[in-house]
Order: sequence, then C-alpha cells, then structure tokens
Amino acid sequence: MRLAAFADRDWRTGWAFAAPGLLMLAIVMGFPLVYAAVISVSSLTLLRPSLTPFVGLANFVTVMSEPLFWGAVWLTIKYSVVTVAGEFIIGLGIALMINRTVIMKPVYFAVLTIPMAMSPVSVALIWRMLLQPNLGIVNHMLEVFGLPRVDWLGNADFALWTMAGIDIWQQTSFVVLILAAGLASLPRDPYEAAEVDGASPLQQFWYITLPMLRPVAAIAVIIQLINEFRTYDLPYVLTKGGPGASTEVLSFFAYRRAFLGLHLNEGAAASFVLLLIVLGLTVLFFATLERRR
Amino acid sequence: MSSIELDHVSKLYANGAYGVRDVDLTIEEGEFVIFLGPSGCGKSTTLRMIAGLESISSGDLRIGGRGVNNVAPRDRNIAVVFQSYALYPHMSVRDNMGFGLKMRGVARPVIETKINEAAGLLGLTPYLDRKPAALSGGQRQRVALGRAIVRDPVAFLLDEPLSNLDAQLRAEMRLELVKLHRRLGRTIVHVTHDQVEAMTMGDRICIMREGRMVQVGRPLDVYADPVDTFVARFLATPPMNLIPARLESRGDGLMLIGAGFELAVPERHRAAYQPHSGREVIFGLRPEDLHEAPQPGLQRLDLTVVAMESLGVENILVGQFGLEPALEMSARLSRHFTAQIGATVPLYLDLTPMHLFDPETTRALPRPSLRLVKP
Amino acid sequence: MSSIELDHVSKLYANGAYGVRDVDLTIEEGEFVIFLGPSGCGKSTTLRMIAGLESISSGDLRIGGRGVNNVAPRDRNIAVVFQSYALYPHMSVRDNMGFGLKMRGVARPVIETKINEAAGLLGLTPYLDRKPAALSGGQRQRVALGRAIVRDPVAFLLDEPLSNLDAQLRAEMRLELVKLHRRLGRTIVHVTHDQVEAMTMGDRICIMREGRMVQVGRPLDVYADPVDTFVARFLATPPMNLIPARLESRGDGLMLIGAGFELAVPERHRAAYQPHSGREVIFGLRPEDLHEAPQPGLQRLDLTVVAMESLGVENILVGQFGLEPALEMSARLSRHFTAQIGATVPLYLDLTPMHLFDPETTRALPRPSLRLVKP
Amino acid sequence: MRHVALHLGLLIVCAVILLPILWVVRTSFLPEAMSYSTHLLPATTVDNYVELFTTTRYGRSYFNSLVVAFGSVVIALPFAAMTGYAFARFKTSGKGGRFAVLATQMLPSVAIVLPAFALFRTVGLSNSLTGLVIAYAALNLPFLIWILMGFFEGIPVDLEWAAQTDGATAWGAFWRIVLPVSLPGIAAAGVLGFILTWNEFLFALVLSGPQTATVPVALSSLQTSNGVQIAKVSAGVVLAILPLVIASRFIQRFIIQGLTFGSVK
Amino acid sequence: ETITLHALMEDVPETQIIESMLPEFEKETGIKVEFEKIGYGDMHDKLVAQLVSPESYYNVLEVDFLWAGEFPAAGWLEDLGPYVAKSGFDLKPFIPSMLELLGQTKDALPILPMYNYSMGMIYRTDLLNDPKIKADYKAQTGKELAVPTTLADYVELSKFFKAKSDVVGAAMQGQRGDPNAMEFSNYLFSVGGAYLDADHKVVLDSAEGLSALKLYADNIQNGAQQGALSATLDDTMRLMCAGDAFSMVTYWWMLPQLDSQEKCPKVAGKLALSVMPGGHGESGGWGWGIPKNTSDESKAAAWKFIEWVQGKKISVARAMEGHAPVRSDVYTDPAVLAKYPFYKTALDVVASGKSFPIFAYSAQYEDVLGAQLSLAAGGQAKPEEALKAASDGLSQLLAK
Ligand SMILES: Nc1ncnc2c1ncn2[C@@H]1O[C@H](COP(=O)(O)OP(=O)(O)OP(=O)(O)O)[C@@H](O)[C@H]1O
Ligand SMILES: Nc1ncnc2c1ncn2[C@@H]1O[C@H](COP(=O)(O)OP(=O)(O)OP(=O)(O)O)[C@@H](O)[C@H]1O
Ligand SMILES: [Mg+2]
Ligand SMILES: [Mg+2]
Repeated sequence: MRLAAFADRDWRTGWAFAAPGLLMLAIVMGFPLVYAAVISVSSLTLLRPSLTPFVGLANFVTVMSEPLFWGAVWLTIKYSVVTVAGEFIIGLGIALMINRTVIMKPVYFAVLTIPMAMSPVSVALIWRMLLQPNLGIVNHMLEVFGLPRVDWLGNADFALWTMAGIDIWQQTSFVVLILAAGLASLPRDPYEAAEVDGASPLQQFWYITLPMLRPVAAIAVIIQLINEFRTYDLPYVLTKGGPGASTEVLSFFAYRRAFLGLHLNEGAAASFVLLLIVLGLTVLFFATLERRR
Repeated sequence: MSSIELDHVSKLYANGAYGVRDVDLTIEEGEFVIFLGPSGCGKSTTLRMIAGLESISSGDLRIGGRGVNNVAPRDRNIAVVFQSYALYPHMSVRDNMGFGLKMRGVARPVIETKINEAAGLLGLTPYLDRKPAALSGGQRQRVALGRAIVRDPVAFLLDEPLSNLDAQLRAEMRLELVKLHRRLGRTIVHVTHDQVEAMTMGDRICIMREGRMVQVGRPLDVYADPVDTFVARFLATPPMNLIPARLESRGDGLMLIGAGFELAVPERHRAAYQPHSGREVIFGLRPEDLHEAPQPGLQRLDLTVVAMESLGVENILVGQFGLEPALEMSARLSRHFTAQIGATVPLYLDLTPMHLFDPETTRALPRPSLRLVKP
Repeated sequence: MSSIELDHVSKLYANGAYGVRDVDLTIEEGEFVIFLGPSGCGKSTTLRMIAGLESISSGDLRIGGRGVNNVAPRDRNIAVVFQSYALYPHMSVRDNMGFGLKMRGVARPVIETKINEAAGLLGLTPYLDRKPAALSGGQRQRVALGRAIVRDPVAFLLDEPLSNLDAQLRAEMRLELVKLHRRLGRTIVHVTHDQVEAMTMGDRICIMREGRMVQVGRPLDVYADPVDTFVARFLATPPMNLIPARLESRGDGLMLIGAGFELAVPERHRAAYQPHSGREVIFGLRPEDLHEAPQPGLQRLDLTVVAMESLGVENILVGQFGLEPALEMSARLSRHFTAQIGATVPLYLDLTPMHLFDPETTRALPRPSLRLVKP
Repeated sequence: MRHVALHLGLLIVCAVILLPILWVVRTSFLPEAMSYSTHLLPATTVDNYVELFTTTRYGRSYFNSLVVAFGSVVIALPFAAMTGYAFARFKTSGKGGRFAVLATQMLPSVAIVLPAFALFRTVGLSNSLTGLVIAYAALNLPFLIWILMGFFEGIPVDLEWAAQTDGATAWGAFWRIVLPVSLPGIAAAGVLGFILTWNEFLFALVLSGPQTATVPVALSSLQTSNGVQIAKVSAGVVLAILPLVIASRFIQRFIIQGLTFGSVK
Repeated sequence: ETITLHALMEDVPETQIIESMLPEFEKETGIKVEFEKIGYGDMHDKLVAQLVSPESYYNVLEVDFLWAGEFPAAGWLEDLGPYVAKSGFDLKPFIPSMLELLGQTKDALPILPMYNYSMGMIYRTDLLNDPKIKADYKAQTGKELAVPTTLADYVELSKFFKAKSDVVGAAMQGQRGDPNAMEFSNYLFSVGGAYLDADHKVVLDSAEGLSALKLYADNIQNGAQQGALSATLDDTMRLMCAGDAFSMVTYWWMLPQLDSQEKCPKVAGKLALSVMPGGHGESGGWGWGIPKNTSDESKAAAWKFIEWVQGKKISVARAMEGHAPVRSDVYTDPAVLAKYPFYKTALDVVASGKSFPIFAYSAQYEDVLGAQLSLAAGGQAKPEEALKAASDGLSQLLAK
C-alpha cells in the first residue's frame, strides 16, 4: 500500500513532465492518426468522400492481394535494412574518427552537415543529374577512366541499390550527428581504466564504446529505420517505382493507392500495414538488445 | 627491470596550475612505496603520469630504464586502482575484474579462477554478477582493487584503494596487499592518508607538498627525523607539538626557554644544538612523549586541561601552559587517564626524541638520529 | 521539532536483495549520531531513505513527528554529503556550493558570503572558479562537504565525508563539524569508518551489520560493553583479541582455562560470571590491555613474537601462546618497545576490562559495566 | 601514423560528400543550357540566383523555411525534453507509451497528410506559418523525445538526488542539472528537428499556400513538365545548405567537442 | 471588396506567359488573379486536399486532361455550359479533339481547354540528308533514307542509327508512369491500335497492341539511349539538345525550345516536326475549371477570367509568346504563322491526336500501364503478358 503511495509521487511527477509533450502530440497527431485509421476501414475514396459504409478489413485484403504489394514489402525491408546498416556502420566509423581528431574538427563537421541540409527531393534531382546515363558527370568520369558507363537507374538490377547509395550518401550525416553527440557525452573514466587494462583502440571500441553508446546508437538506428521505411521522395523523383517494380517501396505503393488511385482507404490500409511491420521490427530490435545485455 | 624513475618531472595543467613540480624520484624494482601528502598536493597526478594517463609537461619518466614519456598506457603494463574507481558501468563485477586479463589474452578458465580467487579475498563473491551501480561505495572500491590484483603487471599504482573500507576490512586488505607484494615482488606505489598503512606497508614513504617531494625515506626514519615542521606535523595525529622557544646556555647545560616554561635539553643532543644557543627555535615534541607518570629522566610540566578526548583505545589531552597567550600541547595518554576540564595536571615530558626547527626556514636543526637502523 | 524516527524500516532492492532490514531508531533533535558498520551493511541506504531519495519498502519514517514516507526530498530540507560526492559537473565549485541556497531563494550577497566562508574553512578558496573535473579527489570531497555546510537544514546526513582527506585536514574538518553542530544545533548523521571520528564526534554510535542495527549507544559505552563479538571486534584496530576458553571454578576463584593457559577472573566480575562456570566461553581482551611492564593486579602471559609493527606512535605486537594450534593475541605497546620475531616476551594482562561471550550466540555474557556515566 | 590514417579517412569521407556538392555549386553558376556540360566551367553566370528571387518566390520560401524550422524546434525541443525526461527517469507510461509515441511517426506521411490538412483547415491554421510551425513541432516530437530519452538515461541519478536534497524541485533538477549535462544531446536533437523540418516536403506542400511555401516546395516546383531547371535547383540547393553550414560552427562546440566534464567521484 | 482569384498553376512557360498579362486583366475588370506555381507532380495532391475540403482556397483550377475524368466524377467542378450560354462565349473555334479530350459530353462542359500538348515526332534533318548515312542505309536495307511513315519503319531506322552512327535512334522517356505511358500511346495509335473502342470496350489486348508494345520494347532496347528506362522528358530533351539522338517522340512545342541557337547550338536549324509515323499520336492538354466549393461571386469572376484568357485576342497574344493554342483560329492566324511557320504542322499534330482513355482513374491507369510497359521494355515480362495485364488493369479500373 505504502509502496504504491511513494511510487505514486514519482508517477505523478513523471506525468507532469510528460503531459505537455504528449498532449501536444495527441492534439496535433491524434486526430489525423485516428482519422487515418478510420479511413483504412471505411469506403472513403476521393471520388466518394464518405466514410460509410465501413468495410472492416476489406481494404487490407484488397491491398494485400495486390500482386505488387508483397514485392513492395520485401523490397522495403531489403532497402531499409541495407541503408540503415550502411549508414550506421559508415556513420559510426566517421563519428569515431571525428571524435579522435583534434585539429580540423570543425571543418569536417561542417562538411558532414551539408547533405543533411538538402531535402530528399533536391538530393534526388541532383543525383539524377549526376547519374544521368548519357550526359551525367559520373558516367563521363567512368569513361575517362576507361570504365563502362553504368545505367544507374534504368537497370532493374541496379536501381534499388543506386537509390540506397544516394540515401546513404545523404542520411549518414544524420547518424554521425547523433552518434557524435553520444560519444561526446560518454564518461572518460572507463577509457582510462581500459587503457591501463591494456585494451587496444579496437578493443576499447568493442568493449567500452559500443556498449556504452548502445542506448543512443539503438535510438539512432530505430529512427533511421523508421525514416527508411517511410521513404517515398527518393523513388518518387528518381524512378517512380521503376524500372518495372524494382524500386516500388511500400510507402510509394501507399502513395499511389491514395493519390493516383484515389482510394484513400486502401492507401491508409497499406500505410497501417507498414506501420505494423516497422513497429514489429522496432519492438523486436529492442527486445533483442535487452536480451543480449 | 621495472624500476620507475622520475627525472625532474613536472605537470602543468591546461589552466596554468601546476599539478606536480620537478619531482625527482627513483623507485626500485619490487619496492613498495607510499605517497603521502595533503589533499591536492599532486599524488594522483604523479601516479597518473606514471601510468601514462597524464602527459608529462617536462622531465623524463623511465620504466625499467626505458624512456616512456611517449609510450601508450596500455603498453606500460601497469595496474591502477583509480581514486575515482573508474569502473566499467556496463559490465558486471566479474567482467570488470576480468577485463584486464581478457585484453591480454589470458585463457578463459584462468581468468575465471583468478576472478573467483580475488573475489573471495575481497568478499565480493556474492556480487559477481551485479553491475557497479547496484553496489555500495565500499564494494565498488573493492571491485576497483580486485581489477588490479587479478593482474600480473610491471607495477601496481594504488590511489587510496582502501579509503572507503571499514577498519577491519582495511586491515585485512592491508595484509593481502603486503602478501601480494611478497608473492609477486612487483613494484607498488600506494597513495594513502592512513597512518597505519603509511608506516607499516611500505619500504619508503614519499611526502609531497604542493607538487614537490619534500621528504623520501624509510617510514620510521621519516617519523623520527622529519626534515621540517611540515613533515613533523603531517605524519601523525595528533600532530607533533610545536612550541616557540629560545635556546640558551645555562652553566654547562642548554635550556629551552619559552613564555613561562623552562626545559633542559637532554645531554645527548647538547653538542648538536649548542651552536644555536641564543637563537629562537621551534621546539617539537610528539604527544606520545608526554607521560602521565614520573619516571627518571622525564621533566615535569603542569598543564591546564583544555580538552579531553576519549578514543576508547586511548585518551588525548589538550592542555595549556605558560603565560598569556598560553601555549598548547596535546598528549596521548592511556584510556584510563581522566581529568576534569580546567584542572591542572602534571605531565612528564620525555625530551629524548625532541626536535628543534629553525623558525624562519622551518627546517629541522640537525642532530644525530635516534633511529636504530632496522635489521 | 526535527527528531528522526525510523520505525521498522526496511529497504528491498529491485533485485530482491535487502539493503536495510527492520531498522528501528530514533534520533533526537540536535543529536550527533554516527553510523558505523562493515562495507555494504546498509549505512548509505539508510541515509538515502532518510533524505527521501530511496523509497521505503516497509516501515515508517518520521521527521519531527511527521510521517514523511511520501514527502519529496526537497521538502524535507536535509543536507546530504553523498558518498559519491554527486557534484554538478557543469558548475564551478562556487556554483556547486551555492546551488542549495539559491534553490531556497537566499539572496545573492548572503550566498556569496556563505560560500566564501565555507571555502575558507575547507581550503577551497583558490579553486572556487574551477569545475569539479579539474580538482583532486580530496578537493572534490571538500566541495561536497561545502555544499552541505553552507546550508541551514533540518538535519545533515554525511556519508563518509572525510574519507579521502589527509589526516591533518581530517582532524581540522572533524573539529569544524563539531563546531558546526554546536553552533546550529542541528541533527547530524555521520557515516564513517574512522575510529577517532566515531568515538569523539557523536553523541551516539549505531553499529549496523547486514542491514540491521546491532548496537546503539554512547561511544564509550559501546566500546566498553559490546553486545557481541561482532561489535567487539569491529570497533577498534587492532580488534579485540578473542580467545576460546573454559570457565572453571577453582576454590573460591573463577579461572579461564584454555589450551595451555590459565587466567584468573578478577574479583569484581566473579559474581556475574559464576553462573557460567563449567561452560565454554570466548574470552575477549583488547590489545591495549596487554602491558609491557608488570604492575600489581596484572597477570603474566608469555608470548612468542610473530609480528611487530611499528606505527611510529606505537608498536603492535602479535604473539602466540598456548599449545598447538597456538592461540594469537595482539598488543598495543609503546613506540619504544622492541622485540625480535621468534623471541618470547612476557606481557602483563589487565583483566579488569575483560569480556566473555557465548560461543554459540556470540552475545556477551552480562556483567556490570565498567563505564562511569559521563557527566 | 595513426593521425595520418585518421585524417586520410576523414578526407576521403569529405571528398565523397563534397565532390557532388561542388559539382552542384558549379552547376548553379552555369546557364541552364550548359548545366549538363562535362567541362569544368564552360561559362559563369549568376542568373540562376537572381532569377530564383525575381521570377520565383524563393526568397519568401527561404524566409518561411527559416521561420518554420526555427519555430518548430523552439517549440518542440522543450516539450520533447520534458517528455523524454519523464520516459527516461520516471518510466512514465512504461514501454508501451514509449513505443506508442514512436509509432505515431511510423505511418507514412501520405496516410495522414489529408486528415491533418482537414484538421488544420478546420481550426483555420492551414495556409499559415503558425500552422506549419505547430505541425512540424508535433511531427518532430516523437523522434526528439526518443533521442533525448537516450541521452537522459546516461546521466547518473545521483546528480538529480543531490539537486533535490539541495532543494530543487523535480523541475529545477531537470532544468539546472539534467539539461546542461546533456547539452550534446540537446544540440543534436535541435539540429535534427531543424533539418527534419527544413527538408520535409509533403506536409509543407499540402498545408502551405503561396505565401507560406517552404524551400523544398519551391525547389520541387522547378521540376516542370517542360523539364527540370536543374541549374536553378542547384542554386536553390546551394542556398539551402548555407544556414546549416554556418550553424555547424556553433553546434559543433556541443556535439563533437563534448563537455569534458569527466568523472567527479 | 475586390475578388481575388487564386489558381494553382504548373510552373511552365504557359503559366508565365499568362501571368505577364494579368495586370491587363486586372485593369479591365478589377479582378486580381494570383498564381501559385508548383511542379506538376505536386499539383494533384495539393488540389485534392483543397477540393475535398468545405471551401477551396483555389477558385480557378488548372486541370490536366488526365484528371478530366476524375474531377467531374468526384463532383468537384462546375458545369461550364451555363456560363458559356449566359455569356455567349463562342466555342466553335476550339479544336474538337481538345474539347473531347477534356471531357466535354453532350450534357456538360466541365473543363474549357487552355493549352495543348499533343505529341509528334521531332527529328534531325541533317542526319536524314547526310550522304554517307544515306549510302549506308541503302546498303544495309535497300531502302531510301526518308522520314518514316510507319512505326515499324521508324523503329528500324532508329535501330539503324544506334547501331551505325554515333547518335542513338530515339531519345526515349521510358520512366515508369506518365513518361512511358504517354510515349507508348503514340506507338499504339501509330499502328492503329486503341485502348477503347467506340463502345468503351477495352481493345488494348489486340494484335495492334502487341505489335506496338513489341516495337516499343525493341526500340527501348535497341534504338534508344542507355538508361532509357529511367529517362524522363527532361533527359530526352537534353539528349536531343546535345545532338546525341536522331529523333524523339515528344510534345510538339518542344521544337522551338530545341531549335534555338541560344539553348541548343548543336542542333539548332537541323530539326523538323512531323506527325507521328502512322498518322496519329497522343494528344494532351490542360484546361480551366471552376471548383464547386467556392462562392458564387468568385465563380462568376473565374468565368470572366477564363473567358478573357481563352478569347481570340489574348490567345493570339499568348501564341505570339509561344503558347500552344487550343483554338484553330489561332493556328491559322497570319501573324502567328509568320512567326512560327511550323504551327501549320502543329495543327495537324493536334487535330490528328487521339486520346488516352479519360475516366476517373486515368492517372492510376497511367501508372498501371507504365508499370507493365516498364516490365516489358526492361525484359522482366513477356510483351504478351504485360499487355494482358495492362489491358486487364484498364478493364478493372473502368469497372470501378
Ligand atoms: N541499487 C541497488 N540494487 C541492489 N542492491 C543494492 C543497490 N544499492 C546497494 N545495494 C546493496 O545494498 C547493500 C547496502 O548498501 P549500502 O550502500 O547501504 O552500503 P553501505 O553500508 O553504505 O556500504 P559502504 O560502506 O561500502 O558504502 C549492499 O550490500 C549493496 O550491495
Ligand atoms: N584537470 C586539472 N586541471 C587543473 N588542475 C588540476 C586538474 N586536476 C588536478 N588539478 C590540480 O592539481 C593538483 C594536484 O592534484 P592531484 O589530483 O594530483 O592531488 P592529490 O594529491 O591526488 O590530492 P587528493 O589527496 O585530494 O586526491 C590539485 O591542486 C588539483 O586542483
Ligand atoms: Mg588524489
Ligand atoms: Mg555507503
């Protein structure tokens, strides 16, 4: 009884802190989210903007029985995992390097922030220019070096990975940002202990840095994962999902359903499927982390 | 091959403050050295420089004859107990202790054995799987100690490793450290504020003050013959009584004359002190040289009791004597001695181990040492 | 109005381990209480519960008669020195010390004055503008202490506040704390492992063991009459000698008979111990009750010297006696006493303050206290 | 030796980032017709920049973006910090709550942009900067909450205890101790919020009107069915990069320099 | 209390031409018009948000022909018929195929044409007249090198150029979606195929359809530039401009942009426009609409504006600036023809244009078709299967 009473105080303080943020989130995001959820089980289309009759899970069934859907799911997972892994590994490497240098630090940092400051749409436009197969500078340089021209986005086997490369080029900076901040707030003490315990820089990284950075790193990974799952600007500008369906990721699929197909309800259903997948992966990810600890 | 030489080593911190100034010290292989000094005098800084964790601003550091100013800490193979413990917060006690061994490629079963052994020694066995955050202060300190003693390094640097332990455990640990030293024969540098540790554990003690080494010597030598009033007062509690007086020849005797008291300098010191006759001096006498009972050779001094502290083991008396403003002396007396505050009690001073210091330089006036050379 | 009452208070940690079990203690307003106990026995936990930082698993805590189980720490107005210091890393020493006052809306100039005063007292004046990271261990600890003493709280909770200071500074701080206590008259709970602090500073000492309070009393009472062998051994170093023996009536006398020794129980304890005649007991005698010179009433015991420790101030002798396996006793002797290892020396035991304990329960066998009631 | 390798690595990274950017900078100074030329600098002109401001409303959009990005961060950061703190320290709402908050960001924006538009329209906040600021503040919240939560979890609870016994309220401990100690995290979260807003497109498109379009919308409008005006896009991108590069000078103090508080036991 | 008209416009020259004349309109009528210019891809999303809301911020709409089925079907647009009747606006000069393209029915006129983007073939005259190439071609095929008249000829020619010269035969916009769907439509119409028959039955899956698709895939693979499958209009234009391609199937008004000494010095003066080989190409265009969810006053003002901007006078004035007219009287206007002689051909292109199926799901169908075309052209699907899928997709969408 008394135990509860004490916890109660903490509990209330906690809610007092959490409330403004949660309230704001609830007010601004709550309605759209609920509305989107309602739409996903309604018969609302742009041509017939009425929620009724409700159709239950029919939209989900429709969407899932679409031949392109499961391909899109698989593609999205593949794409997200590859980009997040790439961004994390490269980003961690860069963050560590930056953390260790003394001189030039601000310069490196300034350069690293550049890609973040570009919206994905402009990044896509720019890379379309650079990778233009016939006139672009990249293929031109390849040719200068005696290499064959590459059909970066027009080849079904390549397009997704080109897109992933562009995404990594841009988004790695974001991972660096968070990891660098995480590194900066690690305590110095354990490193001194590790030094005298004879740990090499690599071992320090593996046994000290990585575990201590884990909470922040995990969050960076998750946020990135969510962002990648929702990617739609890049395929929108770069490939429109093509060639064929080779870059048709799930949120682009949802976009097509909602805005081209005018079936907001099916778009919402596809979106919720995506949400469930990401949520599942997120929970799984944290469960794994916790078990490994 | 693992002597540690500090050759005019200084440490200047970024803010312009000196941590250590011009320290010159050679620690022989296998020696057990105690660092002692007031808070902030540079003990930890010196240790950290030896470990390689702090850059050396000037001077040279050699380990086993090899200059190591630029050698990374991990290549020096030194085990350190940090004053702040510096435990790995994300590792269990077991992993904390095993880390150093693991890094040096020791086989898993060997590590396990060593950890279990050390944990048994330190009373940490029930806590092996906890994280440091769930330990008490003393338990954390023991983990820090355990992390060092499982290893077999070139030298151990222990920075107040027992400060947060209870007296009993501390006594046990003291013994264990001495045993460890005997068994491995490794150099040990031990920072402590504990008089018992300082006096009993080390081959030598090094007394630091404001970044400098002021006296280095065998514990009882330093205790018996402090080079100045600082060391004289520093080494024991209650510290040595220091009384301003004048040295005067009286017949063929030499007298210490102060405001309201006169004491005769013992025969054996007369020759040494004679040259200073007629000068102001500071007269030093340790509290344990004031006795409650008269004995031949002791000189009587009447003290008005100002304070009486019963430590259980013994009683400390603080008394005043002489003219206004009165002088003060403390005396260590038996636990059975009692006296009312304000009462006047006669105490009997043994002046044989007396000291005289120059009031200006605070340096001791030389006299033959009373210390017998240890066997 | 600021007594602190712990009413069957327990603390169960999340991992199922008890930090504190069923502690029942009333600390009067203005009392100076010492907590003493082995590492990990629950001292810090108790303090943190009083401060309101740790939830109470069961039992009631009252401050000034008011139940405070659910009162926030800041509303208890208690100053704490944390064992881990818990300094604010981003604030200068000055701001660290002033924070508590600022939070309570004290005027800036007043804060300044108080900080300067405390800093002077603690020898921190030159460091006021530094961040804690640029301080030595002892300096940090003093900042932690300073943070508490600038305030005027209902009670001070000091968790080993002097452990990392040198002996001299510690003596000064001890004095300052006592003065502070006199001046403000606030309740102080002080955790320490230092015997001098424990014996001299507090009105009462509370000895804890494995989460329980085992003895609470005035320091000299506890010293003179420990309730069990744990307390007997705990309170001093070297600890009380505990020797297994048998109590036997011999004529109208009462004898302690062990493997190779016989000692007569002094007259004054005979009545109390008579009922236990014929039983196995543990005989306890403190090292300071072994003397080097014969005196009337002392009983001679010949010891073979096993170890001799010169602490400067005094010498500790560890000797064996009796049959195989030999029994061991330690003795505190004067600094001038010397003996070769292996030699046999006669020592003279004063059995007046002797103790007997039940070997099974380890509890003391009752006898009239020798302690005179303090005036 | 290690230093050399380190800088070499970083220089390679910088080259990978900078080469495309430099090509963009170059393109921004070329006439549209030459934008695909493979020569280094066949001609130079500042027309692209001039036209951005004269024939399109890029200046206005730029201003809008700054206002919206700053505004939303200024609003979201305190809220996020508080909620993140509650999550980290008080375990408020448990794991479920944490994931629920994050889950609000897991829905592709295409699914909520129309409902959000409906909401904003109803309360009269569509087509206004205020509306955008609020929308982005809310959109950024979940990520910022999570990031800050991660940082707060790393702070020893001792410090807050000390503050509370010093008489600070939970709020005081948070404000005066926790926040300053986690400045790198705050800075990172702030930057993150800024760039998320600075780059977001769909909400900006749907919620904004002609006076409130943001930079991504403005740049996107250069993709016409008549072709992409890539030279102008380049110029716009170069301008869009500037504020963050300038700001990085200040941010880096917190983020990569660290606070070097060190241990204080 | 003047009314301000708000329009969401695509940021293209057509819009800029009108925008520059707006002050004139305001002076005449006192009605202020504000254009918000964004990219084509973003317009639909933004418009839809406004149109489904209780009151639209935009009170004049620029509507693409692809939405000409959807917007009226959703009931978002006013019928302009009564406005025409009331103001006595003359519809006769409007090219019938344009009116039809933008959804005019017997009963209603939801959208009034604004400008046209029908497609034809632009090709390099210099290459066609190059004696060496001529000889080569003759040697290889035994035929004279000439402007192709059938699709098969065109593809063969295209492949020849790619194989035998340093230019590719066709700059093709093969990106999935609008680009390839529009391009393919030309191929389909060129071989005489159709999406729907007169009774609105799906006839895409026919022999003609298959031959069109095969030729299309063949051209992408063997006649077009590398990366054609990801190319958009922009890419093809730049390729043509760089002189790296022999031909392209594109909007007819691309000609002046490419045939410009200033913009494309490599090909200026060496280009010509023709109707798509086979005689029919894809037609396309934009129109004006008035949303239902606005006030009556603004609807009236909107009509006034539409009437003004599509009237003969302004249309001619616009044409002089490069406007692609929807009125035949503008194409034949002497001043216009004097400035742009190729408008004569353009009129053929426009008049002969056939239309992509216009219904509620046109935009989606474009995407469905685009996906299948992309699969087939990329070799990921057999033409027969792709065509079947595309055709089935159309049936399904029509059935909705
Ligand atoms: N967070 C925790 N979770 C579980 N057990 C804990 C936790 N904190 C402390 N303990 C355990 O509770 C017991 C009491 O701890 P406490 O810190 O009160 O000891 P202490 O008496 O202060 O010891 P010391 O003198 O070493 O500081 C210890 O055995 C410790 O291991
Ligand atoms: N990072 C630093 N920057 C500036 N001065 C420092 C720094 N670290 C320590 N100092 C100063 O250097 C001096 C020596 O510090 P050191 O830690 O060696 O003392 P110490 O002898 O170990 O003291 P303690 O017994 O209190 O631990 C102190 O006065 C301290 O204030
Ligand atoms: Mg130190
Ligand atoms: Mg403790």
